[in-house]
Amino acid sequence: MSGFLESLVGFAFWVQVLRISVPYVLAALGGATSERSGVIDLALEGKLLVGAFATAWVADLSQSPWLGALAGAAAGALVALLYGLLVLRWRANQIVVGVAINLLAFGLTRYLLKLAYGSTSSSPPTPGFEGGLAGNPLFWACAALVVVWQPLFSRTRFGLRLRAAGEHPQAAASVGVVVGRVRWAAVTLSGVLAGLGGAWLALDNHGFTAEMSGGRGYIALAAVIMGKWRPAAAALACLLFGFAETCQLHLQAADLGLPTEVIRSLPYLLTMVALAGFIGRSRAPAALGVPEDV
Amino acid sequence: MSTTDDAVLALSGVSRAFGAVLANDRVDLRVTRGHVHALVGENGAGKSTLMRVAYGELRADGGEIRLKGELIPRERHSPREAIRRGVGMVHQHFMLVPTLSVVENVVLGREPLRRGLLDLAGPAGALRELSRRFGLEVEPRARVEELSVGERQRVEILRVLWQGCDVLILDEPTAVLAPAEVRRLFGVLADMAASGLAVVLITHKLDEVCALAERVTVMRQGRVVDELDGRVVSAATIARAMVGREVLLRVERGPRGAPPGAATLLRVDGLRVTRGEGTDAVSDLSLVVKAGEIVGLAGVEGNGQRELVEALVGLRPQAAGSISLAGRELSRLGVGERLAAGLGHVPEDRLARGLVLDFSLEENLALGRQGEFCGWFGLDRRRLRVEAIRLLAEGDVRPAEPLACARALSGGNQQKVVMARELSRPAARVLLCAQPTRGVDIGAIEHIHRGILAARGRGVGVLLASADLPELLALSDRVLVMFKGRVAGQLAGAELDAPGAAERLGELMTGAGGAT
Amino acid sequence: GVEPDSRCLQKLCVGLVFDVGGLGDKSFNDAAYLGLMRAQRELGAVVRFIEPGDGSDRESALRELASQGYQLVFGVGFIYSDDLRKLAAEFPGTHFAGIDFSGAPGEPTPPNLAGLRFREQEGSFLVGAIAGLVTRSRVVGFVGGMQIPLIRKFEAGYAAGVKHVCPDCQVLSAYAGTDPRAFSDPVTGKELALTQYGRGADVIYHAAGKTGGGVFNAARSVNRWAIGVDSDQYREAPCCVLTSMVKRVDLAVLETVRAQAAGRFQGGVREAGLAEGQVGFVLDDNNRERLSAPVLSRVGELERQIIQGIIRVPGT
Amino acid sequence: MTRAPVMREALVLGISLLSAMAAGSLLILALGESPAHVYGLLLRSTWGDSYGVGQVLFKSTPLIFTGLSVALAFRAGLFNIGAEGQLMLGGLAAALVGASLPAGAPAALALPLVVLAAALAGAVWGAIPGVLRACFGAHEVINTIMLNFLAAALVLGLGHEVFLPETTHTALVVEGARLPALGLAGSAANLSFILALVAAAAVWFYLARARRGFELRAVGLSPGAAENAGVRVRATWVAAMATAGALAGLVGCNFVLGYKHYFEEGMGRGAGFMGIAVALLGRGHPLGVVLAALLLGTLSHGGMAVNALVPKELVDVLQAVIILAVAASSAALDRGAGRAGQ
Ligand SMILES: Nc1ncnc2c1ncn2[C@@H]1O[C@H](COP(=O)(O)OP(=O)(O)OP(=O)(O)O)[C@@H](O)[C@H]1O
Ligand SMILES: Nc1ncnc2c1ncn2[C@@H]1O[C@H](COP(=O)(O)OP(=O)(O)OP(=O)(O)O)[C@@H](O)[C@H]1O
Ligand SMILES: [Mg+2]
Ligand SMILES: [Mg+2]
Repeated sequence: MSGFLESLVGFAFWVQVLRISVPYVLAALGGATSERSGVIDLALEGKLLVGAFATAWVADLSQSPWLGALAGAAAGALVALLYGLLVLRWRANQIVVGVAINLLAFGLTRYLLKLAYGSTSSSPPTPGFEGGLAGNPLFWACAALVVVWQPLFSRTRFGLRLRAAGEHPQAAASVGVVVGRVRWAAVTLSGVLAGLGGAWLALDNHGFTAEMSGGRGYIALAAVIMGKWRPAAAALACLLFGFAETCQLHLQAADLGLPTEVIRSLPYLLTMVALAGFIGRSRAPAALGVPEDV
Repeated sequence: MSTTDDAVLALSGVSRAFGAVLANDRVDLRVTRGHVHALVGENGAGKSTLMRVAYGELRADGGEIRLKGELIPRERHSPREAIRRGVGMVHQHFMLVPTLSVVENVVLGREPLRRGLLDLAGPAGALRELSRRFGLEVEPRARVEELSVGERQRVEILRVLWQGCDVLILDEPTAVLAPAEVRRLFGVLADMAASGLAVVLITHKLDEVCALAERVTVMRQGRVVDELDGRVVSAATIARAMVGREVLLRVERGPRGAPPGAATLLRVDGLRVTRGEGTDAVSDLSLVVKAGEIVGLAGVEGNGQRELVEALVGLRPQAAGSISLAGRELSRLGVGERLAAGLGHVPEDRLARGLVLDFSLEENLALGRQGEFCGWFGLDRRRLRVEAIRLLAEGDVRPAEPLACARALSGGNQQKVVMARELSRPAARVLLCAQPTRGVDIGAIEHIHRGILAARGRGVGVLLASADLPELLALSDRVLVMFKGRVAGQLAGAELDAPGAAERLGELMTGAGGAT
Repeated sequence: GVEPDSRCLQKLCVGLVFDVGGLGDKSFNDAAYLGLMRAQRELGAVVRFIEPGDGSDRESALRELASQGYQLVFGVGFIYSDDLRKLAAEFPGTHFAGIDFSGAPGEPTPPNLAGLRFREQEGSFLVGAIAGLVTRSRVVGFVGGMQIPLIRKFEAGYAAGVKHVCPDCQVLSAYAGTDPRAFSDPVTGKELALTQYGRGADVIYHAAGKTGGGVFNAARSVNRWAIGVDSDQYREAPCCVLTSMVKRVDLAVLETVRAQAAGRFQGGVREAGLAEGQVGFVLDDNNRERLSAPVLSRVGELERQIIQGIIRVPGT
Repeated sequence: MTRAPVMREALVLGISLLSAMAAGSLLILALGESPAHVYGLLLRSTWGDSYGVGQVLFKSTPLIFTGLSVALAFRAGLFNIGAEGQLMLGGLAAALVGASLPAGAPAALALPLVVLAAALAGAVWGAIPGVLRACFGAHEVINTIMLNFLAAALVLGLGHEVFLPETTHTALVVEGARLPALGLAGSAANLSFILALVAAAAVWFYLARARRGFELRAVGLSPGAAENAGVRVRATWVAAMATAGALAGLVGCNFVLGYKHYFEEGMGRGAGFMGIAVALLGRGHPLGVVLAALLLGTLSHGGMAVNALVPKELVDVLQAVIILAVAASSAALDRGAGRAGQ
């Protein structure tokens, strides 16, 4: 236990919290954007996974982490495109499509892995950014995004229309806002951000591993809800998850005699407790999940 | 430019169908500057559809739309286009985003920018200026969800003014306003028309039409059936044109006052109901309703009428006081038990509370009575069907089709379904009726009023909350006026027939009555 | 329906059903695959592989192969034990073999079922001893995947090895999770390893499947030692892999096919360990200079003692 | 949902199957195999003989239960993404109770007990998000997902205590607590399939005929109107989630009581998520759920049979494509019908 407390005051501990939080934060910013426009974003998990695969693949081909990250963002956008086509264009149920896209990403990345590398488990080692957290451009990009995302919502034309589209699409439409276009933009942005989150996973890990998203998309979505759909607060919730996870890692090492299952479950319990009330009742965008009506 | 046409908005041969329903059938309409032009018709006649087509919100299936003489291609028309060409619309259901501020709502869609960011300060100033000029007080920075209905109405109009428009379309703007607010709104509209705007006004209140409009277009079943001169025509004439038959604008009723020796059915003592934030919506309120008595409840929206009715039904918790029905204490009971004990409720919000829109009519008619139709083998569909057919016929619901989806009905007919159900409860002894005719056409109003009076005749006690003063005056045996959660005064018996009764009520409603 | 495969009338047909990880896992399943492919090359056997979709596919995959007339059918993974028992009884004319078969050695099984077990704890003990001898900080680590009995076996052997040569060394151990995802989460693997390195560990042994990739990444970024598992994992991080604990599933498979081809297939549960040369650690040109002579001699002695039964390595 | 004409449903199914087959064909061609051959083999190995049929029924059974679970919750306006966790705990409970009974316990006593245990454990796990929703307004989608993670941890944590040494499964349940096989050529199909059909019939009756079912549907479509009609909305949410959980918990019957006779870590994994697909494919109607489960069960067993030709990932992809296609085409057709049918 004392060992645990020691590590808590260490610099390395907090660096680890940040590093663990990055993919959560990127995905959560995307999730907040999509959900504020009225589109449920359960597909975050799939976007992370596909983004990670594309990143590893392109980074491997080009031997450039930059191109890899770009490919990750593009792949995330591509998944978002499919998602948009299904739920915006064809108005399919957003929760069902979200779950199915995650299944699809799961199967497809393994399938492509097999085609590209003859393995269902992992890609060969690929280049990543070097020089630790401080030298990682994706980390700084993530930090910058956290700073600008809140004002993007509150101070820009796009943000105003985004909020209107998620709260009362008919009202937005009646003053000439093309709700479909706003939602397409939001969904695509979410794809790009979650794709970048996937890029982080692949680059930080120097390669793709099947199912490497490991439920992070769902946690990111929980963070969005905990943050009451506000980007800065959602990012904060992600840091909280990162903190809980880091604690969990260190508690295991500290060997408290607690069953690991209990320690492992901390973030999930935390989510449920948070949702149940200590953050106060959070109100979803009123038109969340409601397809736009003509 | 061959036309000598002075119409700013001209529709010719406009058609629009929803599936099999032809909502607009080759409609012609010309709106000219400097006039208030009324558009009337029964529920579902196609008024809103026509105006939404003109505004570009719905695409016409056929016909031509001209704005200021210029033909707008059907497929290019959109709200954005309409706004750009000076058409503004205030919708039947408010088109405001509740979580945004007033100014954000106003600029939405045409946001001015400064250095790439939203500029809200400029428009806020402009709004204050407009508020002052037209007497439409509202704080630009307030969030819309915190505003009263009247204030929201003002926001809608301010938005149109801020955008600047030549044609102003208002779809039932007065349905939720108090008389004083209506008067002020009409003043503004008259000013605007005088200054050269064209105003299109959709309403069900025919006396308003007569007071304000110079031209009246009457629609029935998707077509224009008559064009009248509003300055000379009477309400009865308009009503006849709308419905296609004589309509009794005033129902027959017996003498006022509860029957002698009538038992007290509903007794409320010291009732207190709080709003979410802890302020009192209803404080220390007491009232009684006797058998065979209609007690009217007047008040400006937001003075606790809604909360009172909801607390009586059990939809809202009460903080203090007692409610009893024929001597039985209801305070501790749930909604279901109160219904079983003999309450009936016609909710103010029929779409959210009164009906399950995706249920069939027969299922809707069983709502709240589901226990009665359940036997050993579950729901007795056959008995339910028989009952539904009877109720639909009695309630004059059209279509009287038990398997029709409630969503497919017009507003008036939806309300008739709710009425039919609540009046049909075998055990009902007190009927709580909130805004039973809001947004409902005169044909349906006539039927609903008859239903309420018939219930009174059977010895049912009725508590009737309505924003429509003529309705209260016509039906009630007694009218209580609520102000700030309390009963501010009451008019009974002959007082209600006295000339100026409406004015007296209006005074009480604004707290100027010197409550005792 | 399932028709018998006509080739199996003349030739030796061998079928193999993978563990859930499936083909391409770079570990256990791939080793079995390599063994059987070698059998195909060297013995001319007809081979067929099936990857089951979920747990309830296992039995029907085995059954499919058996009813197609395959003479020898492998199930890879302890999880096949019960299915193999059931099918061996149902198809007495077919030979079955289970890798990591669960059941004690000598436990009665049908004569047409061979249970092939490995004493991973012995190999783990040796790499534990290496870790205990190499460590300067006297802190070493273990990263497991999902917390199940099989993985505990690795942990127990490793810890015993460390303690045997360095009684006051500290063994940090951690698991990546509680569901099968824990075997495919390199991100968590990396963080776990970094945490242990951060607490002073300078050698980490993993038994975590794909999650181990993260351990190697961590080793690379702090430039400390890691120990691979199942097969030679040198190439995962050439800078930092001290050695790997290997488990020769390929050999076990190949030898069983050889026996079948020679008509001397034998049923019963067998355990192979150091003595049989089916577990051990990697020592080759890549890592020879990383292991000093005293270390190697000490470990060689331990190996002898284990083979002679002087040291009994705990499995739990 | 229920009254939609049969033709439209057939159309949805046709479109979805065709698009899934088209997508599948592309992937198969990418591997250099012949789609016709693969699909043919898939059909022959499933509906071609009684063993194949039995395996399809066996694979469909969990999907019927989870499909019903998701469909029922959906009718109450709730999304049950948690069938995955509920079925795990249901299976574990059935196994533990079944194993702790005295060896000679008569089936008449033991069977109802273990089936009840499965349902009860699922119900408890399902009720949690229901209660959180009712009392705190916490959204059930996130909570059920979190509870899936927690169920996995719980199963493993308990597993350390109750799994047999060196295995990830529990002890065998006693003879009396076992469900007999259907006797389809040694396939794993067992009486649970019949139990699933009974459950489907019960859910149908509940939704279409029972008073509580009527109230549940009202709550799902309009909580406000239901409340106004005297329905206790929150209680209905909790009850719906508990019932959904119980249905998912019954999945344990198939594997634990009817097949292996023990609970094994990983039992039924994936059936919960597929349940969402089944409910959607079956359009929320119990009969539709059964048919959809049979379809996906066919794919699931057939996928293994064609595994020599195509990797198993292909089946995952095909399943996802089917769900997407059904979701899209049913929404499009509903919209078309909504316009035409008023
Ligand atoms: N797959 C790989 N193949 C070859 N070299 C690699 C690979 N991965 C990392 N390296 C090299 O290893 C060194 C450290 O790797 P890494 O990028 O993980 O360090 P880091 O960024 O400092 O660590 P971290 O991001 O985990 O804090 C770098 O010099 C890098 O070039
Ligand atoms: N979005 C829609 N989908 C289907 N049918 C519609 C839609 N909007 C209107 N209708 C139908 O078109 C007809 C005309 O409706 P509309 O709203 O124009 O009537 P209205 O005259 O404005 O009635 P009210 O006085 O009740 O507002 C009605 O039968 C209505 O049910
Ligand atoms: Mg790095
Ligand atoms: Mg209208």
